[in-house]
Amino acid sequence: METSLDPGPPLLEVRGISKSFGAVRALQEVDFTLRAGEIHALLGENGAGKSTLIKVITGVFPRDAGVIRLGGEEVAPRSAKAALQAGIATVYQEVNLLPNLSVAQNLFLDRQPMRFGIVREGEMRRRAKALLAEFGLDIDVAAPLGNYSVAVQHVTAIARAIDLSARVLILDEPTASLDRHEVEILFGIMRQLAGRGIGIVFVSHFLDQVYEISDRITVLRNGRLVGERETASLPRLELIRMMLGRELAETTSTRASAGEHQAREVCASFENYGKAGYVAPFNLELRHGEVVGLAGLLGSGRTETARLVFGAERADRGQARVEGAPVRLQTPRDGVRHGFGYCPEERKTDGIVAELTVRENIVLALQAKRGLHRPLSRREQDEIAARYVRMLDIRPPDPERPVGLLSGGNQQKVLLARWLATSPRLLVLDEPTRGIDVGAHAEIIRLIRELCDDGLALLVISSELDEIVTYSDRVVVLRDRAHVEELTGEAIDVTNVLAAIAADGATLAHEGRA
Amino acid sequence: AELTIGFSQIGSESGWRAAETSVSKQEASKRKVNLKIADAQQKQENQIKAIRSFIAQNVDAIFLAPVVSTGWDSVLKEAKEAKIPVVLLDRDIDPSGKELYLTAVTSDSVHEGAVAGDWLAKTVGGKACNIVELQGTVGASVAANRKKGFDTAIAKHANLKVVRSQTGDFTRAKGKEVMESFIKAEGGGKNICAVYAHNDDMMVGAIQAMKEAGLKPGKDILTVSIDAVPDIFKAMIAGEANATVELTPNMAGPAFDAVAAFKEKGTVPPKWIQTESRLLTAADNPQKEYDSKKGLGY
Amino acid sequence: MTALLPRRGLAQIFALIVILAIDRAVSPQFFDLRLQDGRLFGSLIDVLNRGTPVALLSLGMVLVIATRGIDLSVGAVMAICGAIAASLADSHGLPVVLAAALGAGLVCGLWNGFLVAVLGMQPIVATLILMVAGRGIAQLITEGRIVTFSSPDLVWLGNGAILGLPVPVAIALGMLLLTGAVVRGSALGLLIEATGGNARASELAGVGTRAMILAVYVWCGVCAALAGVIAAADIMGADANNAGLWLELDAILAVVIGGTSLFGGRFSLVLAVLGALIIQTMNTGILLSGYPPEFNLLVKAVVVLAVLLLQSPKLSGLAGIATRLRGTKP
Amino acid sequence: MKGLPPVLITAIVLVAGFAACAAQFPNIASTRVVGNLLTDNAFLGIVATGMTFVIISGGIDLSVGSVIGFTTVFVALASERWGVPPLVAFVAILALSAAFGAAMGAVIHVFDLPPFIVTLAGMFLARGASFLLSTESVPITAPVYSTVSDFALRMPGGGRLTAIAIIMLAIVIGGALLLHLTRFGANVYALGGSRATAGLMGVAVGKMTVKIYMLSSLLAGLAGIVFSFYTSAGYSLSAVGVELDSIAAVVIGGTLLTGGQGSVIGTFLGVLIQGMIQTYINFDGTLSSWWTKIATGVLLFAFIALQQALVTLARRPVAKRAGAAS
Ligand SMILES: Nc1ncnc2c1ncn2[C@@H]1O[C@H](COP(=O)(O)OP(=O)(O)OP(=O)(O)O)[C@@H](O)[C@H]1O
Ligand SMILES: Nc1ncnc2c1ncn2[C@@H]1O[C@H](COP(=O)(O)OP(=O)(O)OP(=O)(O)O)[C@@H](O)[C@H]1O
Ligand SMILES: [Mg+2]
Ligand SMILES: [Mg+2]
Repeated sequence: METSLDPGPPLLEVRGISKSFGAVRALQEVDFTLRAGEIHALLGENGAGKSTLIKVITGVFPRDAGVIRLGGEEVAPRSAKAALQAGIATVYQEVNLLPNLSVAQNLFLDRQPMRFGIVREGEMRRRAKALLAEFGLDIDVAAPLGNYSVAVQHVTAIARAIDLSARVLILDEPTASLDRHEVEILFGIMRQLAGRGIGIVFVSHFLDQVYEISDRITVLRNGRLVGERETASLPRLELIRMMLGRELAETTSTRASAGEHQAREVCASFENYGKAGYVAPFNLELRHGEVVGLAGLLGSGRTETARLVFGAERADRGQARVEGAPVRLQTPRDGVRHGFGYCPEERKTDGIVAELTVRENIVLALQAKRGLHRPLSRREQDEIAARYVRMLDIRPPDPERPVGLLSGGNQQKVLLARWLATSPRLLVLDEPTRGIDVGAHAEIIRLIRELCDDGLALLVISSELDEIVTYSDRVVVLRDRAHVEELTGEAIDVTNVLAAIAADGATLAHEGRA
Repeated sequence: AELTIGFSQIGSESGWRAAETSVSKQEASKRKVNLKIADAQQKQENQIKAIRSFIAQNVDAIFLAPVVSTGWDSVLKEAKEAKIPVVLLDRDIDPSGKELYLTAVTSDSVHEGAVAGDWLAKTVGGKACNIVELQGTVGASVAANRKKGFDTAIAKHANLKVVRSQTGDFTRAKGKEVMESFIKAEGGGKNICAVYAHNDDMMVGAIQAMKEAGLKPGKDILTVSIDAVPDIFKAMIAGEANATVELTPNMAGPAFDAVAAFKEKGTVPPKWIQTESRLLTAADNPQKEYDSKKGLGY
Repeated sequence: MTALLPRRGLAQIFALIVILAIDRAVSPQFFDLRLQDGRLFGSLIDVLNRGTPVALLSLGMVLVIATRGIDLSVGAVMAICGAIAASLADSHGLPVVLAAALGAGLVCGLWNGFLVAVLGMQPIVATLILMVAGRGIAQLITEGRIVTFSSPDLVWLGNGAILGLPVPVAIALGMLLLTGAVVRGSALGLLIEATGGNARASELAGVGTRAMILAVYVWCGVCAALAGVIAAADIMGADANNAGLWLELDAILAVVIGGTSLFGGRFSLVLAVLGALIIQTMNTGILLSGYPPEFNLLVKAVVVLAVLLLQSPKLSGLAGIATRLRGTKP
Repeated sequence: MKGLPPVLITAIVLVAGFAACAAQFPNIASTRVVGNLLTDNAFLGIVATGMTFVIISGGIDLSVGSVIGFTTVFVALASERWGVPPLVAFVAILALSAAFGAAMGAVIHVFDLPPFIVTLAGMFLARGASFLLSTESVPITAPVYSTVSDFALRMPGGGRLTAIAIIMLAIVIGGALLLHLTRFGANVYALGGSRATAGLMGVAVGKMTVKIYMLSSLLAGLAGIVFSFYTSAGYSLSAVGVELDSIAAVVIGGTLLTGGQGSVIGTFLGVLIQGMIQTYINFDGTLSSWWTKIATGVLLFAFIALQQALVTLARRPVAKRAGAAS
């Protein structure tokens, strides 16, 4: 991508920023420059300090050292409100909106259209609708935000920030829970804003997206600046080396052939399983040593399928079997007892217990499975925690750190560790690689393969079709809360999956199967 | 005709109060009065609500045991407008409301304190005496009055001095706890010559505290308290308590009679029907007193 | 042993020492101890002895609060169980009396737990119901009277001594050790903290969160029952009107002073009991000081605020000292 | 978020309860009883309105009962002993209580302390301060008082809509408007959703916290003035335990104690439900002290359980349609 040669004064200039949390030095003398009208990717491994840098810039965290200049003038925002007033709008990494407020209120909180000191509700809703329409979202903006999926919440957060951005827009992993279509829309809007001279900071672990949208790239590693490059002149492998500080081992797809997977033993099966108003009844067989991918658009019923399979939601029809024997899956406890594990997609609310340590989070499911009277001794806990911290490269490698203080990607790894520690027979992963850096991403995919080789059955949901296609032995495609298509063996590739997702009339016949 | 009378009772914060309620019921059934009791759980606002609902039900008379002396004017005016006579039981209200009620059947709590003080002065004679006082609930008018009466009575005697005074909230447990610390603070109890408690319950607790500290209540330390509940007579029998001032739980009896006379013959009773504040000591046959009070619901 | 006595106890211990020093200043004989009828006698012993009911309550309360709950009914449960114990004391042996009283506490706890865990009511209203009705039940048992008893066994529970220590203190100590052993010796502690920290996530991890919630309310009920029996034994009578009145607030205060968040999660039994002792040290100090009782509440308010400010993470000076101390530890 | 369905349910429960009571005691179905209900609960309605704001914002205020007590004593002493005209005393006490609330809010925010405990200390402080002022109850004789307490709009059927009842209704309506129609109100909900998130979204969390507790204390002060009209007296022990009554009213009214949801109208209905339970017990009049308490508890349970059941029923089909994560 060609950028203007005119240097101009930088829009946002950050010099020598340092920030420590107790003994953890999250940022050390980091410089960062954002020009007007550019889209600037901020990259790095999980825990590199990206989110921290953003929060320092917007005044959420006080900085230990360094200066921030906006349009050449030194600024020192001391709260998110001050940053907003200075013209910096931000979407933070975790969806940071209020589920109890209506969508419209979320979009216009603290800046509602007013008349005589009274909020003009109708006007606000109209504007909210218009704002969301730009993202192709047509929802009831008077309903509480919490009624909607993470994706909708994320889009709302982005829409709010975009509407607010006066000079600088910062997006911390905005695309993690969006599908292709929505990403396209977002990119369109970002380009439009950049065209108007707004500087955009974009954090993502999807390198394809980085190359598609960004003009320049700044890379952080372990809280230090590694370098700043023009995107166009930075080869992908070079970028990965900058981020990881080493070469990335290639992952190879070792998909089983169609014949092979028939031969494997069935680990769990679901016949005519479903719940009215939730997911249409489906048939699903999960075999030892096999990865089944669930593909579909947002809201197509993938999470719902996962929750039914695990027992987080009670089915009202059908029969579940484990190793051939009929079982009842009514609560998560039942699932855990039968050797199932489930990494939910909403890490913050359904996954981690923020206040507890990494160690405690890792042993939680194992302990729940063993029961009260068989506590894991402290030594056993330490061993388990140490093993997984090493295996999954959780950073910082301190098992006694409250998990809420870890970076998003590392929290995801802790969740994975929690279930691996229970030595499950079936693991259900809902968006396991969301927010995970390239290095760890490769690690997790490798891990998934290894687990399968050890006989584990896996049910994986991912919005990354490339990813699903890489590791799945079978792919089940969902649409409108029904299982509509199953692809196996050689039939699995991105084109076929996309076709199955998109096909409307063509595959309707399959629905009769469900 | 059978009378229906609404009684706004304070609550059941003490044994004495429970006895008053049960004696009122007994007296009512003796006279075939239909007595409606509303328990206010110690809250004035509940008493006002109760009176209002009695008015709404058009009862023949209202008995009120006011939790506090002020704040009754407007609700009693409503009762007056509705031509329902009101009788105060056990406690008086602020003088400004004199014309709003028919009569008040109460003891004089300042007088009670004075009776206790006079007894102590007489018993101690001329020797110096350090007194510790267990007050009732802070802010309660009875507590203030019993303190006032006692203080006035002993003020005449230079040898009597209240050295410590704390609230025991009218309860046994607090009475015991406070007495414990009084004993510690006054040289293991050696410097204390008498205890005055605003009610018997606190005194029963204090007696326990003295015994646990190795003191002999009633001998090493004199006791005087108010109410005359059965348990204080038990202590007197055991020689552990010296004196109490009686507050009769039968306030309703005279009140019923006054209302009946007023309703039937139009006799207007005196504004104040004062109950007797008898002093009872070990010399007054505590066993007999105990037996007569045992069944009254204390 | 960080599980039982976490590093964060410094502020509480400091507060206790300061208040003890103030007590010594207002009452010179504060630290005097002597043996009286085989029982230690002195203001310090009073602090322990009088602090026992709140300490027992806070042992149950801290677990409830750790699950993000609250139990307003403990005072009423004390009254119920004290009433039951007192009414049975003269006709039955101590084991029967205790079994009946503790059983009643357990039932009360089950009721609260049922409302919260099964019916999904908000803890504060769920327990408000028993707070209101429970005192009525207690008065129903005693018919509003103070039911006295003379059974020497039960009286011993209130006034006896073990190795010079008042029996109630020994019981509280025993309960602390028992609760500690149960909670930290099994996985209960971890699972309770997980439930309080994030109930949804814990449920999905296979933790029986309902069972946890039920269990803590039951335990809270049992602790309150024991406190009720001791309060009755102390005055040789059950005072249904006043036993445990407003003690729920003291128990909650003790738990919070002990550093447990009202939003659930991490808890500490030892610090909760320490919180109860801090409150009682202050109360005893007030009684010994000889100030008129009108000042009691003001003093209490000031002390509570001071103790809390001491713990506030925002008091950077102190936090700095704490981290430095922590940092020097190996 | 506006919590309309829960409010409707609370209203249904209230009407059903009223009908049941009236069926047993026909006298209850009179404007007189309705008027009494409003008058007797006027101060409670006012504090509960303030409490609603606090609870929706995720906090709690235990000091309100004591602030009422302090206010009555202050007003009584000012007009009777210190010779201050009542209106001046009102202004002074309102300013004082607002400052008191602001101070509590500031402590909560600045030192990051739990509101439960800060306001508990506030409760001790205000009650203790009123003891210092006077432990006796002080009758108020100022002419304003008799004028105000004699004022009433007659309703058909002998009922009286008193001045304090009108003040309460005005506060409830004003509170509802403030909560539902203004930016301040939206921010209150935002704080209850999550303080941290609200902060990230640009809400001035500290200022809001101060303002919310200030509002609550201010209304508690106003409730104290109303209480002093109600009783024409000042007494340091008045309104003990009112904090629990008002919290119960708020919660019965469908507001979540965890914050983020609720409404002032619901609270108002909650106040009436509580008042009705008491009216019923008073009309019955056969209950001893303990049965009164037990009956109050049982009725409280019945109302809450009924409400909970209705809410669950009302939610079910909605949840199915949206497939929302529960
Ligand atoms: N509030 C906090 N307290 C203590 N440590 C923190 C806090 N926030 C972040 N850290 C630490 O700072 C480091 C940088 O975290 P940060 O969230 O900035 O990483 P990141 O680059 O955004 O990672 P990810 O890609 O996983 O989101 C991590 O080691 C993290 O544990
Ligand atoms: N684009 C959208 N527009 C409107 N509503 C949506 C949209 N996407 C999701 N929803 C709502 O969110 C609900 C739940 O979606 P959910 O996240 O559970 O589905 P999913 O198939 O698991 O998708 P994913 O796992 O990709 O998030 C849907 O029922 C729908 O009501
Ligand atoms: Mg991040
Ligand atoms: Mg999903």
